[in-house]
Amino acid sequence: MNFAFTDEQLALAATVRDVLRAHCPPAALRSERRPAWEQLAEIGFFGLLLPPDADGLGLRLVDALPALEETGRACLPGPVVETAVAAPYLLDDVPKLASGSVCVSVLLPSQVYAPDADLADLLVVARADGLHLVSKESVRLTPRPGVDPCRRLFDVSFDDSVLLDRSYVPALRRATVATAAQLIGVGRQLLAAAVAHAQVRTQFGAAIGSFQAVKHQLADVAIALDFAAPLVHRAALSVDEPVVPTVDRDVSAAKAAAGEAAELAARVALQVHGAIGYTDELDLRFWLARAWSLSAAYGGSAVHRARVRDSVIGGDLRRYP
Amino acid sequence: MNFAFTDEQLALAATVRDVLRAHCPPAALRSERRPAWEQLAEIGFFGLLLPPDADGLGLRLVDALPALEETGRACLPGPVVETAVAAPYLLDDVPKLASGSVCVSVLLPSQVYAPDADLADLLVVARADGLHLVSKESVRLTPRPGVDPCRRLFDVSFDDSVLLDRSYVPALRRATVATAAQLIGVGRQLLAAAVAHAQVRTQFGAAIGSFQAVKHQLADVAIALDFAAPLVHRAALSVDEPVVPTVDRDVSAAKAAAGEAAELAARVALQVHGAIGYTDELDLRFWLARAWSLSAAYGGSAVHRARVRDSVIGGDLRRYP
Amino acid sequence: MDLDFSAAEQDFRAEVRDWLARHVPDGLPSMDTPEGFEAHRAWEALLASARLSAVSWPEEYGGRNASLIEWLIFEEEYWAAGAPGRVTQNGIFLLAPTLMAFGTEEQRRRWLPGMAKADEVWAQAWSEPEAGSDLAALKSRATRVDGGWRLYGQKTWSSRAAYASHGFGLFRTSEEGRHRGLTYFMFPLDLDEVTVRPIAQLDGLPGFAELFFDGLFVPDSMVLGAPGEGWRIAMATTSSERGLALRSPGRFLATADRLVHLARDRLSRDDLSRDDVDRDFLAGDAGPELVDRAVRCWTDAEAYRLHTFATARRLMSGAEIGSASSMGKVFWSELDLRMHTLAMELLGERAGEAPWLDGFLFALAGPIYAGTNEIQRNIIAERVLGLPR
Amino acid sequence: MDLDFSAAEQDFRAEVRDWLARHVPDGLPSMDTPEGFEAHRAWEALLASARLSAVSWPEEYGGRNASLIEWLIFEEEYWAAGAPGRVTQNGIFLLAPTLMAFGTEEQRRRWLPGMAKADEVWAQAWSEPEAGSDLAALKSRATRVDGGWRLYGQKTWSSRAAYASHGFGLFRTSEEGRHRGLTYFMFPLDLDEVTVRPIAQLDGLPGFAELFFDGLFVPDSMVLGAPGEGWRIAMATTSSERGLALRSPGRFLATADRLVHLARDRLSRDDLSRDDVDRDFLAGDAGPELVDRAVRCWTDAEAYRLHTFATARRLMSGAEIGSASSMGKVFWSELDLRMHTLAMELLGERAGEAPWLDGFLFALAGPIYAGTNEIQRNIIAERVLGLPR
Repeated sequence: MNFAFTDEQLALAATVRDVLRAHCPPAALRSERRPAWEQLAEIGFFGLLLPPDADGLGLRLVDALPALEETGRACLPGPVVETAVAAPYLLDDVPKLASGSVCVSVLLPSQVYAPDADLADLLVVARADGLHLVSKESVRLTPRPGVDPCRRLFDVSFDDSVLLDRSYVPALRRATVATAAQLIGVGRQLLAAAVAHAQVRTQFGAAIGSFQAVKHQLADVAIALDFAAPLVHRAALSVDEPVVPTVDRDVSAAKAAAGEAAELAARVALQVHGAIGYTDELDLRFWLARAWSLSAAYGGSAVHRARVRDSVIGGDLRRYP
Repeated sequence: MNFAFTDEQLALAATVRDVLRAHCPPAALRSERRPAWEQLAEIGFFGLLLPPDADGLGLRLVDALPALEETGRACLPGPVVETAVAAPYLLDDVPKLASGSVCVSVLLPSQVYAPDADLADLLVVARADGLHLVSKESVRLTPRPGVDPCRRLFDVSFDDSVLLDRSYVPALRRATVATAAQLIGVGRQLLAAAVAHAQVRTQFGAAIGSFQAVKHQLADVAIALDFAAPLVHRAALSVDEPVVPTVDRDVSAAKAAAGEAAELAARVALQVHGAIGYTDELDLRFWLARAWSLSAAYGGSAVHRARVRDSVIGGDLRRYP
Repeated sequence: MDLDFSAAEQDFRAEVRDWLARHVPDGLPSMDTPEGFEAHRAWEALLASARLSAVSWPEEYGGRNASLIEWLIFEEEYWAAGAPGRVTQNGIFLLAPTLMAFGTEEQRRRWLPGMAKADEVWAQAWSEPEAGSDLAALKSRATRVDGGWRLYGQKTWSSRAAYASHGFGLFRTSEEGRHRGLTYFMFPLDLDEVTVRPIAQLDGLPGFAELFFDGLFVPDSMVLGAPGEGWRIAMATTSSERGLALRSPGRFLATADRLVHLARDRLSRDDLSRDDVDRDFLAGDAGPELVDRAVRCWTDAEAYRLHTFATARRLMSGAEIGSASSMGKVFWSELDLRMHTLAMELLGERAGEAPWLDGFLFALAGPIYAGTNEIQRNIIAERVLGLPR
Repeated sequence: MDLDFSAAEQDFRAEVRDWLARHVPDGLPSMDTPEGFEAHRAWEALLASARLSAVSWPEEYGGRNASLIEWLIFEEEYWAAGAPGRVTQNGIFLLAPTLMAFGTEEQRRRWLPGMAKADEVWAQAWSEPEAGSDLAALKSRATRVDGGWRLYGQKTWSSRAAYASHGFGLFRTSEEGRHRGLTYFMFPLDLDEVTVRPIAQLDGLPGFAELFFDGLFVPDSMVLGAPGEGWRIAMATTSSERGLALRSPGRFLATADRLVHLARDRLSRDDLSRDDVDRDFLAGDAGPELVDRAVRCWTDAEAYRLHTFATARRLMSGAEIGSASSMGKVFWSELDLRMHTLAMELLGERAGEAPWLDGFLFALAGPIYAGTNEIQRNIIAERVLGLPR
């Protein structure tokens, strides 16, 4: 029983954090669609979950979790989860996948639109008749209005496609947990930004961070994030195991808790910043938008809460392990 | 449009408040089962809603609402709502009813037990085959554990009874609204007690009422009570009208909001008092218990919320007027 | 106590409902775009032509002497009809009450009719970079010159200022005392000595602007009240901003109705989803929890409406709302945020569509502006409940 | 990172589960009644005979050197089995860790075995009438006499004191400094110089007592740590009170499971009600909202369990929890209150029918004792997040 990340897992996250600090600064969010993409590819990020025979590192999702949290903390744009986490469980023999030179978007059950589909070389789309692999050339995309300028949404239609003879479930579970991990990272950055602002911004002659009401709101954010994170870690362990009967319940509990914690962080960060938190001039807005967009991605909190409810009320009170 | 109590309605409440101040002091809650009962009878309290030909004043429920709130504020024990509000719509030709010399308890749908049934001369019990009028002599009572020492609960069984050929609905609606009014009174007294304590109790060298966290909790109680009360007033107007299509929705909205506001007041009052709020030595416990017992009486908040939900989602978005 | 509208009030409601049914335009472009701003001005002019843009004003200024109750009826009908947001809001709901209470007859004649017709659109200019909720910390100043004053300094979060013709706010005219040195000015925005710098919002549109004053001349005729009285006057305005004036229930009632419809659609969508590929994933029907929350909001909106009827009655009988208006501010701003947050949840990835996103961004500001809810709760605790400062 | 119990840990769980299945008594009377107190002591003695009363202690004191993880396993099994509340809690979970850290070998030998067997039951005596969460404001004092000290003053909210044989708490031994003048004493409760006045609770039973000291003699051998060190030592104890030691997840996991079963019963009761006189009244099925809240609590209990596994790991690798334990305190105390409040709602007028009511009253105290949650949130904001005092 060691429910804590290993040095290796934390070292991977540190490497990713360094790359993102250098190549995905807030300024990049205004100018680039896929900042730091090549640099992440260089450190093997897109091959983390791929098997060695596909030039990957064959890691488990849990090994990549702290690194994925860092991509949320940095508000990294682009179809990162789709390419690095979902694609490995949807596509075989796409040699360039590990190298990051193939960009993938997906439209699976629980999604309404395909994120960043305009950047994708390949799309995997679930239809009633199965999973369709669609190439950039044969897809028609219709942009849809979204809340997140760095995570654009598209309606997808196509004529030519290749039917994939496999289930979307393993990929969807992992993409959902990876998104939950990103939400924790987004929330932690929102909390850090709110704390930093509260330390310097003064009102009525005192730092607003010295007001008890502000302190308690920020403390509640810290608590929500601190108790959502273990559910995300547990869900990753559940999907990594060959058979865990509670896996879907664990995945949904993680996504719901992470989404709600990140949304709370967004609301409080706005409260603490006041009107300025609103403006285009502050970078805060990118993290706010990401908290909202990822909270809705791969099923919103209410849908996942409901799945947990049905499972628990259905009588499944088993706890893993 | 005058959605405010008239001078007459407020004067009646003031009279009742004076009676209760004099004859239902907190000490009486420890020693008597029905303090102030005769004095309330003397001012005609038990005849307020009875028609003149039954020696009553023939008032509407809304006229008595501020007075009923006072009975909650004073934590008045005894089957007050049952005798003064429900009985007039269940019993005919009970001459002594207006004089308060007949004490009534009821067991209607949404109730689980009959309150203060051991004090009752007459009981009205709803069964699948109709409404039964049961006399003190022919009833068998089994005490059930409750949360409120001043509102004892009983299981009721009987062999002899008289079937009443009428509906329990008019009485139940009024008893529910009257209980909601009492809950507002209980909540206001809990708030007043918490504020008084927060003004004098010091910690870390300052009155705890000067701490923002305490201020904001008490402000939230004030807000909850202030916005629950109009729903109770509206519900009274709805039951007083011959036909208001939204009457059941209005009654449920009032009971749910009043119960939740009073429970919030109880929780915060306990928080503010700290461990001492807990003790038998402080009178606070009587109001805490009353908030809990009345919140559960005549249907808890969840049941009433659900009734509102079904009505609104059923498509009834009408607002009265 | 009753909830019965008089025959006159019912007739008024019928007239308003009928007129709106015939004139309300389909969705105008955002008032924070140049074309949207003009479209909203045109709408206000049409509204004014029916003397419906400021019903509570005296007739000589373009109103109908409507009672508070009639005004509440108008608001219910206006928002229920899905009519556009009020580009004249700062003027009609913030400046006008101040002009009525503290202005001269000349000032009222000069400014109110144009305000009602949206010939002149007003921006509020309360905040400064170093003074958020803390008005008394204002630094911009006005210096006496022949026949008037010259304004210097910076204002921020000035709503509507990107396109408005005029603005109003406080400037320091003497250094004696944080409060006593402030004076209430109205001023033009189209002269060279004031620079308007729009501030883009989350939606990229300039809902606010910064104002830079470099000696803007303001004649004495545009000073509201006596010099040094600005603080007292502004407090009256902001309390009306926090209280009844700015936030009639009508808007929340309409939002609550739309929210309930949205929740019902969502329920049916979940039913549909059972028959397609989503089946096993969406087996969890998100309906009940969201529907419960939607109905709770609907009931809270009703509570706010009833509470406002009671407050209106108190005001009509000459009482003051005072600090109690802080309770309303906290209640409506958090209700509005809950409603729009729930709408975002119900829409999920469709949240970018529909009017809900703009409303959500607007609602997020609710707990912040007109005095943050933290400050409102302090006011309630100290002035209503009597807790120590 | 993993969640895999070792073979040894799984064997330990199996042994504990099996033993409890064979020995857990049916509902004992409340430990706040004389007969209930004795019954709980007898149960603790039986538990100790299987060396299960303090599994994490060294063997020579009656424990099994269990690891933190094994202790968490024990707690899960103990509460899942519906075993009685721990009358030894103050001693085993508050005093014992302090004896281990700051006591002498003689003191540990003298007091720990009797504590494990409940031969001696300990009351905590932290609070005084004028010092609630503010330990440093303590006024009771101890004066030096030959071979020991004499205690004077008053303590309150002393849990278990009504029937306990011993107590522990802080007394002022010098006036230098609010903190530096305090000394940590253990003392008997059965001598004439200390008067125990039980305090009846909402349920009428004396869960607490006031203690009046009138020169009670305490030998040097019952001073814990050096005179003047009491504050530092107590801080260590109270942090363990707030932290892992007092609030293992086991109890909340068991409560959450019971709550889910209660919610399911309620659902079925609503179904039943459709067929009797309640039909039209109860047409509104209260199920969904309450069930959603029950499941949310269940998931939160799971989160607390997982969070604790992570914390245990940190502690086992030599780290300190420190202020982070305040997050746990706020989370578990508010979860416990939410669970019991919901249970009260589900039971409605049946709420008086235990065991939920006792649990509710106990849960209501959660946010208050061991440092109110307001204070905990200050600690989190200042020491974890680094906000200004």
